[in-house]
Amino acid sequence: MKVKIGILSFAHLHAEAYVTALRAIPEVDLIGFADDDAQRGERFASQFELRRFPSYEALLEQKPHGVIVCSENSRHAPLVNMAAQAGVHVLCEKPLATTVRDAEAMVAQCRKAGVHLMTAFPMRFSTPLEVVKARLDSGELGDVHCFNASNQGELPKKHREWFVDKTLAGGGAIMDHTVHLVDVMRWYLGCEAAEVYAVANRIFHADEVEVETGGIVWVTFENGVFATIDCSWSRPPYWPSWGGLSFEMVTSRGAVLVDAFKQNLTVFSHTLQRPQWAFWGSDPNQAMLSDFVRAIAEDRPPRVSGEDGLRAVEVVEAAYRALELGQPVRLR
Amino acid sequence: MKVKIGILSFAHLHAEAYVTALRAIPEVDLIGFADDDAQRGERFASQFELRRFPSYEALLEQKPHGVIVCSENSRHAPLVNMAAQAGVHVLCEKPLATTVRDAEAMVAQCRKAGVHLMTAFPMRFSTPLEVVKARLDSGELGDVHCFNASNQGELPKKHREWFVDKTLAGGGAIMDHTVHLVDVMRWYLGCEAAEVYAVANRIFHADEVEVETGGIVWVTFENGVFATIDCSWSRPPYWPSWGGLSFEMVTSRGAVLVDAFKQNLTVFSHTLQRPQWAFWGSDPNQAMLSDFVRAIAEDRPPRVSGEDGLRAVEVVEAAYRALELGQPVRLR
Amino acid sequence: MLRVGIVGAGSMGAAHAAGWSQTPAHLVGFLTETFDPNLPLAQRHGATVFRSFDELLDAVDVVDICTPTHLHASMIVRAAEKRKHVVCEKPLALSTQEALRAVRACREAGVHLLVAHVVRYFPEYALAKSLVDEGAIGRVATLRLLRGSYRPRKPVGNWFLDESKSGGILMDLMIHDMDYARWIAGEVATVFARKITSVRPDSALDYGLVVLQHRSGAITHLAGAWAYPPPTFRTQFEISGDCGVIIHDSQATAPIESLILRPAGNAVPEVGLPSSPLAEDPYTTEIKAFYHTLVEGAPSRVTPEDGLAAVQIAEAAVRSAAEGKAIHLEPISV
Amino acid sequence: MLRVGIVGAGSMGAAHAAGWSQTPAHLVGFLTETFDPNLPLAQRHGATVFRSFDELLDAVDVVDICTPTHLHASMIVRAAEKRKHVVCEKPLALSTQEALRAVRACREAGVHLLVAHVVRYFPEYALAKSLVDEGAIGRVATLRLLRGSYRPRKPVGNWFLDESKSGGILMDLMIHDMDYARWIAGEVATVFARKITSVRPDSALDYGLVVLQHRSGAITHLAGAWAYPPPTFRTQFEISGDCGVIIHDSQATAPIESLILRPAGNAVPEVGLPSSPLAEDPYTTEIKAFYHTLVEGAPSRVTPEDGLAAVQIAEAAVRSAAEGKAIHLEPISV
Repeated sequence: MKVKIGILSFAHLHAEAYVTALRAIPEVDLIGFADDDAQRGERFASQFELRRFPSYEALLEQKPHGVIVCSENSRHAPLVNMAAQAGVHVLCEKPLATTVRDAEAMVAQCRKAGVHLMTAFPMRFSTPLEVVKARLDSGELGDVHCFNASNQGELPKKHREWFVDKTLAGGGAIMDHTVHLVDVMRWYLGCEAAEVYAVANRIFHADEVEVETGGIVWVTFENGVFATIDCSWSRPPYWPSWGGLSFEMVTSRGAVLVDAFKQNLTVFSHTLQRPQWAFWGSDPNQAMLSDFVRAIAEDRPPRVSGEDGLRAVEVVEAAYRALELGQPVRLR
Repeated sequence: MKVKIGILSFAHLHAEAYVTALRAIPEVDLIGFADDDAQRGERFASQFELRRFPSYEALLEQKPHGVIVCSENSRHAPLVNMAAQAGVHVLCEKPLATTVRDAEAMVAQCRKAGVHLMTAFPMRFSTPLEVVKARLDSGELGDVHCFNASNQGELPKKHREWFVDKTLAGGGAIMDHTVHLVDVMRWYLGCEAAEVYAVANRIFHADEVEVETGGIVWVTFENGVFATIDCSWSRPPYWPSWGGLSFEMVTSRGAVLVDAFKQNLTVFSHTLQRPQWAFWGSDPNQAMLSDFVRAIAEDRPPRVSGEDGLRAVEVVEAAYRALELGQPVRLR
Repeated sequence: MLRVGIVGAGSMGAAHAAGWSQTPAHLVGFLTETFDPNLPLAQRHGATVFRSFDELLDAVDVVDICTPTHLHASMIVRAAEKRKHVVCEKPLALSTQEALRAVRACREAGVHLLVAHVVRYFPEYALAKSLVDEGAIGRVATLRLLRGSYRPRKPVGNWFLDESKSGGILMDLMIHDMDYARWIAGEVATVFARKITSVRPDSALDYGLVVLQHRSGAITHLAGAWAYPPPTFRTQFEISGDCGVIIHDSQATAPIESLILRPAGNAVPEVGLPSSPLAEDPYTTEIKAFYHTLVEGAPSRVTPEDGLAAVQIAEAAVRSAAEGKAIHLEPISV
Repeated sequence: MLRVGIVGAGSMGAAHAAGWSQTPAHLVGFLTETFDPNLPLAQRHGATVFRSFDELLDAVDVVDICTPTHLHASMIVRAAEKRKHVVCEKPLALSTQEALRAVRACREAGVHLLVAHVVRYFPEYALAKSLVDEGAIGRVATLRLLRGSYRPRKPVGNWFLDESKSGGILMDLMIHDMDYARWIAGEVATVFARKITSVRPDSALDYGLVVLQHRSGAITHLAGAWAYPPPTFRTQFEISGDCGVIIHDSQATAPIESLILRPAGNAVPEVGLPSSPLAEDPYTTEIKAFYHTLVEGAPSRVTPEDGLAAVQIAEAAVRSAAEGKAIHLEPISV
């Protein structure tokens, strides 16, 4: 059986990588995409030689098995709900939503409609992170005590202007770079966040954007494990890559340092006149999309749920509340 | 007692670093310099606010205790001999000479005149290299079996045009980047080179220079220890530093990896738009100059001799002969 | 369905078996030096254990040879006689002459000969190759490659240390990078080599240095170590062209670093193997590619001539280290 | 000639003694908790061993206090009473109040109080500070600092593990980087901290995380580990400004890497110490600088107020970790 997949919106740059990744999966029939931005739609239709439907509704009328929602963060909710009503499984770009209320509604709608809602957390499919998770589960590493984590990056504005628009993105660096690591920690610990604290500033790119560009989010889990997440857009535009995701996990037996994007060649070229990192590790996006497609084909839930996305949004919302209060906020 | 020091020629860029280093030594009286290139002389006289003598002879008439010869490689010999005849101790930039004949004459002249001839091999004063030498001498590392060594760098032309002029420099990458490591190995082993082989090419900067720009020099020592030295000018102009010097030393008990210039901060700045290494390790040039000055003050030989310089030149000359023959050349 | 038999059940036999299990091929069985009807590897793969090479050949379409190197050539020739396709661990043979015999036998029999130069299937090496081919660094001038580990161990009869069986460090370990260097910078004209055990035959560790001059003018510097404390395994390369440089260092790019106190007493593997976490083991990537060549005739990344040329370079290195001379290579006509 | 006496003969006493021996000062003698007339450190320096603090004070111009932290403040006050200059190991005291008492006593007595925040004298840290001051990376936005080692050991009475004596990991280890962060990014407004032993008092290892908000708007993230296998000691920092980034990693920039088999059984030092090879030990650089301040009145890189402010930050971190709240700092008027 071919699994029919469509893409709703190319607002998020990941849509581009997803097209390539989907085309590498033999069982996928990529039926096309729709985008409410006509200019953007035309550009990608021609760049990828991909069928463009005149509207999201028109795409959904084709009865795809699944869709991937790549709209702006605050526009995930209507598209996910539309897909759910059409009885179509959904993989939704992270963060699942910009508010807990939206995220809860999306989870509820999909449950009611009986469709899978998967949150795009590719780090669950990062081979190094999977290896460490297996070692942790085997008991080899002892019990986790804390995380010192970092998901720094460049200013995403250079890819898409809306990433730094508070209304469309839902916030700045905290909204952009907190959820991946929160999800990794929940996955590793099998435990929920209990308390959140955060600090932020706007010194990087202060003249270009109005959202926070630097920040640290603290998370304490129900089992007492505590963590910091550096979510700053602190990498300059001439950094050798877009940024990275790494953490030190301290356990009862020592520490493990994990870097999801360290498998790189360093390439110096006359063209660029500076070093660049060329990643040769296994592509987590590819594995994530395969899981979404196989989950549909095998009629089983994907390895990441909508609830996983919701839990991460809860932490982000609490982080913004903590910023206002200047003190930790309890979640549960 | 103040030790009076003069500099003969600013042809070699190291002269600039030496001025700063000499001024940091309290017992030094830096009397000035002479240079046969009037334009260059004027520039550095004003840049360093340093007295410029109208001729080498005029400087030597001031009876300095020591001089530092920083002329072009092929012009070391006449200046060293002039200083020796004036009864002045000499620190001579490396390579000591471009031919074994010149180097032998320089060593003989200085011996006859009763003045010290020190070759500028700062790696003998590199703290990491000294630490490894001490561990080796303690027996902790076992017996040395071989070296895999590298002294790669950028094209030196950007500093001084003569570095790539066969007549003035005496050759290309092999002449420039072989002697430091040959000297380090002789120092570590207490043993002389017995056989030399070399390969070279001219692919880097092929359109800019006529000397070899890439090469590997093989050295086998009398005790059977063998070594390769990568002397290539292979670092592009946007490399984070000028180049480096490093080696793997394999012994009867394993291996030690040594990098003389690894103690760096990595600095990314908007100004340069690429990373640069800022060295914070101890300055070997400073320690080398201190030894030269103290050797004069204490009336003892410096820690590196003219003969050390000569032995390294022998290897370089043999390397060029091996290039012609396509087979190893025996030295002794 | 393609039927495969594996000869040899050491670390390579096991790695290839894992690869075949990811293809539609049927892994029929194994042959080992001493017959063991309960061979664990065979049981793991639900495969049979053969009593003789001919018995295995009769039951398969493809034989995958993972035996000590000195046995490769005659097994390949025998397989070709029986019109069976061959996958063979590197080195193809211990000498150019033997390798040539194997290549010719397969060509005459019209069977595939796929030499397992697995480095070409490691993603870091494959990526660098495509960058070079795209012109990212211009014309290659110097190439530095390092592959370092500890001396291979075997519970019994450590054939790696018997140079008449393995060819020693230059032939067994460093042939990986000789093949890669030739893939990157083209045919080799001259070889110069030294290794510790040529100077000190009783040394408990070994380290080889080899320099190749390519016909293109490029120079390759190769270092190979059986000298590091177990379980160290590291690889490095630096490809410098007239328009840029590509750098790899397995240690600097390891995505997991353990600072765990008193780690559980992990057994050290017999042979040091690369281990950067990947979704697909490069041995599996290689065997999958070989499978496609076998069933669809897709061109292989490694040709029989590549396997032969690598042996020629390694053999010259062995001779250079023994005789102390530079060895000039002549083109071989297959 | 300046006469110096050292109180305490642990690793810091020894490091300071080595520093004083590189200055023209006369190292008169030592005082230790238990009187030992044959104290090896004293013998090595040809120095005497005193029986009481007052006896030492009467014989010197400068007292160098290298005792456990809880003893610092009262010793400083006593030294000031006797009009003796003071060099004191970090932390200046266990509490802001005690530190303030020490600072005021020295000011009133007109004696120098030199707090040994040695990190300011490590060349990598000092270079980064000058680069920031030169504007190389613009305005500092985020600062990440890590200092990690194993739990300090002591043959007897391990005062490091007694938080009433050392202040624990936040006060003893992490104060180094708190001082450095303040040097780089200015006064601190808010402190938030967590550490393992606050959550799990019985833990055999510890790790602290601290975040500072500076009045400038900059954010500092500090990590401190007493959690790694001995003899690990590593430091890292990353200073990001709106016009660039400065990065340091002690491990990635170690100029010597040993792959020696079965290294000779080196004893693990009691306290993990940085060890990148340098011509001059940073403790010596520090003591030489203090010497110049003492004899020539040259301004010191570390003022008494710096020592005090570091204690205030560390004390707030201890409180934050205990109470689970962000702590806001008030400017102290000395």
